[in-house]
Amino acid sequence: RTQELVVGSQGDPSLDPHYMYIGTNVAFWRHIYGSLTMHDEEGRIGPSLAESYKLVDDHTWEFRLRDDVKFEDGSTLSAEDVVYSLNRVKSLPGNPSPYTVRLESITKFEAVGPSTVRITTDAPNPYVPDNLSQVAIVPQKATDGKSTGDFTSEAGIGEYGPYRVSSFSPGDRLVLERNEDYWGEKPHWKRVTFRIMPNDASRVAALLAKDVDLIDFVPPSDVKRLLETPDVAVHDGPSTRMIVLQLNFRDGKVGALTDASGRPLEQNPLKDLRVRQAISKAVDRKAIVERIMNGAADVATQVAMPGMEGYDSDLTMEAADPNGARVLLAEAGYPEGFGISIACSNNRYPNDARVCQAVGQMLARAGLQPKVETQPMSVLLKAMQGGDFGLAMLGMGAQGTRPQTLGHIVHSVDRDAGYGGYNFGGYVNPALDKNIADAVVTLDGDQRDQLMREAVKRTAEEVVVLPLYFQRVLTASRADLTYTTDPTEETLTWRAKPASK
Amino acid sequence: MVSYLLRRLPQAALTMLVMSVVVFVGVFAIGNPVDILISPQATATERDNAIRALGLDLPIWQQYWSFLVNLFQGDVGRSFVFNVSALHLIMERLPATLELALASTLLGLVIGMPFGLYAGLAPNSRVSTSIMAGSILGFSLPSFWVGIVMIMLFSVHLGWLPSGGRGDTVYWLGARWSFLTTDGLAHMAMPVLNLALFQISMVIRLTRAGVREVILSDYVKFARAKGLTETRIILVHVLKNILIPVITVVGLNLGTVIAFAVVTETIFSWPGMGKLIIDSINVLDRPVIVAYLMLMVLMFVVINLLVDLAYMVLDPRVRLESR
Amino acid sequence: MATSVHSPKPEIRKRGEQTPFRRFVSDFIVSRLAVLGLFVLGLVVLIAIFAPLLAPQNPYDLAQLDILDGMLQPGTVGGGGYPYWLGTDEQGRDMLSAIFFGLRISLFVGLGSAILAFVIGATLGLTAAYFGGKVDAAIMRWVDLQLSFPAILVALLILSLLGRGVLNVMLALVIVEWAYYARTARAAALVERGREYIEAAQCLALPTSRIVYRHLLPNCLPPLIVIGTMQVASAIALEATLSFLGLGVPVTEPSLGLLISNGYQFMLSGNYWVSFYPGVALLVTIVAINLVGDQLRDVLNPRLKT
Amino acid sequence: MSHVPMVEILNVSKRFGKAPTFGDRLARRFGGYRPQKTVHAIDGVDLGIAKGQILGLVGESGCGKSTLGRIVAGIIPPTEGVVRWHGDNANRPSQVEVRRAKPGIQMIFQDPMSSLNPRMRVAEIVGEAPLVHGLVPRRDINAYVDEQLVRAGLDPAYKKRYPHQFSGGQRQRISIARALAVQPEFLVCDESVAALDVSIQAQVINLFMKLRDELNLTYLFISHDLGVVEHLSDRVAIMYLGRIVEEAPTEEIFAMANHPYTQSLLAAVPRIENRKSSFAVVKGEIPSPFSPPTGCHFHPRCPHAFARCRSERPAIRQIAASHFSACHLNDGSA
Amino acid sequence: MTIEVRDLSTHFRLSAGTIKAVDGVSLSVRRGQILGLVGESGSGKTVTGFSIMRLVESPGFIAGGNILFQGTDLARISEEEMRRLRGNRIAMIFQDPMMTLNPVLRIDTQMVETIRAHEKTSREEALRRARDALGMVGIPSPEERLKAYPHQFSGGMRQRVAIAIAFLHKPDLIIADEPTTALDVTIQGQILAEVQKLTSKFGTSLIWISHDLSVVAALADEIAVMYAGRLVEQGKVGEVLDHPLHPYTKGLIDSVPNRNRRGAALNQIKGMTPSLADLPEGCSFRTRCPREAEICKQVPLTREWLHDHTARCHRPYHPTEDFT
Ligand SMILES: Nc1ncnc2c1ncn2[C@@H]1O[C@H](COP(=O)(O)OP(=O)(O)OP(=O)(O)O)[C@@H](O)[C@H]1O
Ligand SMILES: Nc1ncnc2c1ncn2[C@@H]1O[C@H](COP(=O)(O)OP(=O)(O)OP(=O)(O)O)[C@@H](O)[C@H]1O
Ligand SMILES: [Mg+2]
Ligand SMILES: [Mg+2]
Repeated sequence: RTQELVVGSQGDPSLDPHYMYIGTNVAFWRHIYGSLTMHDEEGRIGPSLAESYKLVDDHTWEFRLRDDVKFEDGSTLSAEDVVYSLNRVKSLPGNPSPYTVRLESITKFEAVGPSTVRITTDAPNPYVPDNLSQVAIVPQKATDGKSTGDFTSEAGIGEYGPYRVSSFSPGDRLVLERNEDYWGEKPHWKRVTFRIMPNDASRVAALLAKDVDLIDFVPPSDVKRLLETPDVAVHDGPSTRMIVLQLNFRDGKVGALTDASGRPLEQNPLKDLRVRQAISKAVDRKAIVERIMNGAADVATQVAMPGMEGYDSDLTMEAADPNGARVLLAEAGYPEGFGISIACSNNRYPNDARVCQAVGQMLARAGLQPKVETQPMSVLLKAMQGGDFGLAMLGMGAQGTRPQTLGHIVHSVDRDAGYGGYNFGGYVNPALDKNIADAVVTLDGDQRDQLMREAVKRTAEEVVVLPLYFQRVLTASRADLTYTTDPTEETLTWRAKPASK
Repeated sequence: MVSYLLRRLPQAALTMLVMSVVVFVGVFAIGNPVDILISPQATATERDNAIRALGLDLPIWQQYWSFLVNLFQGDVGRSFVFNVSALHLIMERLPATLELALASTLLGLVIGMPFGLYAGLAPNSRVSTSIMAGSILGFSLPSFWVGIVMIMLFSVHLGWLPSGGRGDTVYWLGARWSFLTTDGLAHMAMPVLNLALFQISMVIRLTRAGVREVILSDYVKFARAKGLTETRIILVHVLKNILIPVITVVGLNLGTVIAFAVVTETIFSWPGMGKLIIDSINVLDRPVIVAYLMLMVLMFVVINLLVDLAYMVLDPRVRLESR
Repeated sequence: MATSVHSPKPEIRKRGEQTPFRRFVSDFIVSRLAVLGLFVLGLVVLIAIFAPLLAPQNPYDLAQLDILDGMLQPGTVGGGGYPYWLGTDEQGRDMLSAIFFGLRISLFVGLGSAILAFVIGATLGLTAAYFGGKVDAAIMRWVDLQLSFPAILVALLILSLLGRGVLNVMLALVIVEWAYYARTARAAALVERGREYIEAAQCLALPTSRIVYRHLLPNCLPPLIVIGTMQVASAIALEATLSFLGLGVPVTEPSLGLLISNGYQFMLSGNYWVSFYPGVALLVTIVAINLVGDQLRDVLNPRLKT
Repeated sequence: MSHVPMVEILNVSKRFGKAPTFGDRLARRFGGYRPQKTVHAIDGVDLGIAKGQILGLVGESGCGKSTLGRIVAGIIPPTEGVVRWHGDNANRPSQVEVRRAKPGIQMIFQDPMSSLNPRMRVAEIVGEAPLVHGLVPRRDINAYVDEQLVRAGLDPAYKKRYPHQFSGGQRQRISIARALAVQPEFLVCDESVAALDVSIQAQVINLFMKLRDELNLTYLFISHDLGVVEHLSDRVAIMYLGRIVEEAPTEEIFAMANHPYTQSLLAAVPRIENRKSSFAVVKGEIPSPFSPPTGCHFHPRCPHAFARCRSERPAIRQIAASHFSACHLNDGSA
Repeated sequence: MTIEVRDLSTHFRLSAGTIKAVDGVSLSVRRGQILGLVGESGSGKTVTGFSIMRLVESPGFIAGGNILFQGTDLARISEEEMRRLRGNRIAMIFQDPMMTLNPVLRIDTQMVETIRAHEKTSREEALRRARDALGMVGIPSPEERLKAYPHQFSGGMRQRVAIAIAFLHKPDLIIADEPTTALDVTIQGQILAEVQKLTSKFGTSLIWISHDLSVVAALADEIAVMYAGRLVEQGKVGEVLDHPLHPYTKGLIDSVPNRNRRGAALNQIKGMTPSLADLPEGCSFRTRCPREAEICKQVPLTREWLHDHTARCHRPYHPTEDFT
């Protein structure tokens, strides 16, 4: 058992590394395949399968591959495999959530030598190495012609990463054996079993019952209990996922914004900056973090967190002030407040419904008449698309070091460029749009950070969204294990090690 | 029998068809699965590609039509989430659910019948009152709550039973089963009990009601007049008559147990159909939902049929008429 | 010779028949347990009705809640200056008040959906049995369809089409539950309709609706009452399960089930009271309903009367 | 009697058994079909009952008496044939309409327990229909019910009770009271006195006769008790396995029974005058109606059966003035 | 004397009060004799039968009296001893042949279990005896019929199975509770003939409960008449039927249809059967009796008015009194 690790895992893996881009899937394929680049424990991007990479010109990146990456059949990783893999990402059939979003602006990739790959983008793209850390490279020989289903039924194809699949029963468990031919540092665990346990309480119970050694996605409410349990250790670290409240900016009557008697207001009050400021003032983020999240979150002062592009340490979040909020509301012409619905998911983020209620409380105290509506994500999304909300909760991660809120919520909807995908409130600010669009094509780091900072600041001044808090990654294990969490929320078992005594 | 089958089949087929229409329209009304699954930074093209890849770009009636066409070629569609045949996906998890449902039904009978018999034979005794009051617990507490309490008690505090999952399985008849290994049985214990609680109370109540009716009948009195021992009267004359309604209800309930194993499977991380369907509903994985529901209808029809057969075996009066 | 039937002897009359209600009451109070159940149920109903007067806090008014008072142990005095006898949940909701109000919703949802489902299910079941043939086949296939349709999907559909709300949850429960009544009613009615009293009623040219409701229905009642009392309980429990799956009543107006499923997540963290007390309240209510229901069934069944 | 028949049954047949369903038809096409069992409960029966007359219908158990009674009472429709009512050529559907207004034909059922709704009190059982049909105003219903109960020989003090609290005889009287309460002109009495004790039976029979005299009621009196039928009826019809085998005025049947079945029936009737006698036994069980014997249904048990009886159904024919019989033996003399 | 019942009382305790369904009944049957027990519905015939079998169920109970069966008092022995007698030395045939056989058990099961409940025999032996018993009561091809279920039998055949079961152990006493009431005359004839044959063959005593005087007349040696829980008259069949002492008995006989002129109103007993809970004091027949007098307000005692002919009446018809 000393060489074996059993993980209680929230996610249910897809063994085809190019199918269904969700965070938990990335963690699984990282165990059995690899990517050109890889982030370290702090989230900094560095080489992985690519020994090195460089910018050839504004539009061209060149990746040099390692020569010691051995496949099952004895052959080694070649540029052809990389090209094949990236092509496979683009052409995989029937994929509702393709990894192509990570190939943004890439127009061409070619093998320019046996171990050199050249990648061309249509605009300067500083994020290419970052993006490619999320794309799996698979051996062409082994996987060519295999369908997604084959990966499951054959329990893994052509694995060459730190582990190989030993057995897989969907919905139940994934058993991995250490790959003794792995090119990189060999992980400690000979055998890793992922037990699939989507229910939070079940994972915690399994750890307490010593059925598993490590669990991911610990519910914040159980952290206190786990900390008090002697033979359990909790490992936490920052996450790039921020919980924000999106505001509805749509013109005219909005069903979710009503007067005292429930009739939609003629004018959308949220278009008034003072109203938005009032709402932001009303929300006591500290209380939410402490009370609802049990301290397992960090108050967000802006849409970026320290270490991210655009983070401005001068920006602070003022303390909650319900009376100040009332004053602002009165100034804006709503001394009696107004009815506002807060739409939240109840099955997506930890404590999402509870946070929503707490926000409701706070708005009520500031004189508004909030209506808290919590729904499963599937239903919520439809409501949001229909603009049927006053405030709506969303969780936004980062793409590497780039805060996603800017591109997805703050930027106006531009489907063709992949902007504003979650901008359901219909916020439009051409200046901000330009600010954001300029930033992402700036190759120079400092300059880009400067532009991003401007965007972040404007977003805060305009109160385009209400940043609430950054989640923390919570993992718990037997007390005799150490574990370093990953800001991307990936559960990487080699980060778990027996504690040295 | 043949004619009975032939009579039921078209009805079943029609029901399945209606079901598929309802699900198609229903899921369509709830939302678009791509919006739930796809990453927000997907461009419009990517989104459109995904939608087209899943065939969701067509008008609903066309989607339904192609579903029907495929259905007649034996293809119920591929899961949006897993990109494998929905039927395959379900079949893979069917045994887990089946073994849970059957075991809990069995447990319901094994525990429920003796208690019910006792409660029916001595309706006014203190023990019977306790049995009846206790049986109320079986369906009054939400099963997720009972489940977590059981886990806390038996796994966390006492450490007797594993907290979840299926444990070791054995390959048999083309599927993996837990009940053939001791480890598997240990894993089954709690989910089965959790699921059986409702059944136990139901069987207790049914049995008691049956006993109280049968015990007053002339043939029981006649059996007494023949000088039979009370044991034989109860075990043969009374029990056999009670078995008829009990088997009917329990059998019909089996379908419900299977259909509603969702919660138990979630709590105990049991990789059955219930967990699959709830996940599929959450992400609107329509092919899986449709296939699952059609399978459920089919299963209900089959169970009805089996119940009818059991009825015929148990009740000779029915046997004659249907021949 | 004319038949000489004597007029009734006055002494037979004067011994005094009990009124039906008195007889019902005297039959009912035979079981002390049932009387206790009735008492408790009465209490619960009173609490539910007068919850706004009894509860120290209005747990549905967000402005009265304060998360700074969240997760307080039972007995702690909070910001409002009054003690939280049963503690608070993470929103700072007084559990005692929440239980009082939750009882209201749960009883309303449970009883309401059970009654509605009863009316619909029994009517369809009796219709199927009484008319037989194609009507029967159509209704029963519909029942099959309904029974194989998971409650969760029904709830999800209604949630997405009609939005969230107590009435919509009730609607979902009715849609889920009517089939049980229909199946039971039909099975019972098939037996009963073969009896000659139905033919007698037809021969008396009584209207069909009267035959179905006054003759057939009462005789199919015992199994329906059994199902009914169980369904009230399981409706309340199912509502809790829907809440557990995030499909129940609105979070800001928790029912007992929602309170339990909310507290469920604190079970492991030691804050037992958030789930425990609502659980006890639910249990007591359902046990009381069933004790009363069981006795009611026995009293209403003249065949079991001695 | 030469009245216009009040009720006339013309060539009525009743078959039980399900009509083939779609599945059956499909199955038949694939050769998987079993022939559906049908019961010829009634097989080509003609009868007429004049106003004020009592027709006794006698036969063994399962021969179709109740079924015939139900057809006459309009509870079930005949498979073939017509039931004429007051000489109208009205068939059932419109008959139902007629009965809506006033349930003129009433039936008193064979099984006194099963024919009473176990969940209704006697007062309701008797009083319901008169109220529904508006025969009695609501305020008078109590007295009316009492009157009916007394007329049927029941103590009105019982009316708050449920049927199961009565003995068999009392239950039968409740159903008589129920039938009479809607003031019918025609009564189908299906073994109405079979379950009664002799003393009560006498009362009920007297009651029936009194009602005929007073209300000019007409009866189809179904019984297997020849003694009662002899006493009460004007005419007697003897039924065997769905067919009428003999029909004649009462005196004639008892004096000169023609059909061998009637003869053996008469021989089997126990009489109070015969003490410690041995019993005349008709051999054989009653054949199953699912597979009735060919030809004359009675031939397997008939002491006089000959070849023709096995193959040919004897037609019912007149053998004397208003005496009809269906037996091949009569052909020689005719 | 096979059975001698002395002063038997069986009461039902109901919420409305206690009902004396059987009130001081004394009767006796000699070996091989047939006693006809007649009386109207609800007079307590069945309860008397069940009391002898000790099968009265709650809320009923035997309130007093002795039931001497071959010298043993059945009212005093243990339940297990009683069980061993039931179906073995004392058998009973119930009224409704449709309800007495368990619908879900085959005939052979129901017969074999009766044999094996009282005797240690092999199954084969028991089956053989069951088959013989079926043959004895005139069921054709008993071998195959054994495998049938009750519903596959006609009523007459079912009643014959019940009779065969009763005779399986050649009991000393059979109580037959209106076993032919539900049957047709021709079948009734067959069954009566069968029973007559068997009782005389085995020397079985028989209590034949009926309300049909004609049947009892043809079958029984002695007759006992019950009214409202009490035995009102007892004697030889001929004696009682030709010279009834009790006005109730006479009323019964007179109301038999074929003793009356056809079409004329039948002689009938006036009034109606009183509820057992509301019996008149003294003689319970008093209010319906044509011979009622002041003395009838006292409870009459059973008295032997003629040789072997008793009646419970203050003012019986004297046998010399003429009546038509
Ligand atoms: N609803 C029915 N379905 C099928 N068969 C029926 C039905 N009703 C009657 N029969 C059959 O028709 C035949 C005649 O039945 P019916 O009840 O008329 O006989 P009966 O002469 O009244 O007998 P009994 O003297 O026992 O009352 C029987 O064989 C019976 O099984
Ligand atoms: N289980 C019971 N509960 C209450 N009273 C009963 C019960 N069984 C019998 N009785 C009463 O006992 C009395 C005698 O009933 P019993 O059945 O012996 O009459 P019977 O002479 O056999 O009548 P029948 O000819 O109708 O069968 C009846 O008045 C009846 O009301
Ligand atoms: Mg009949
Ligand atoms: Mg009796």
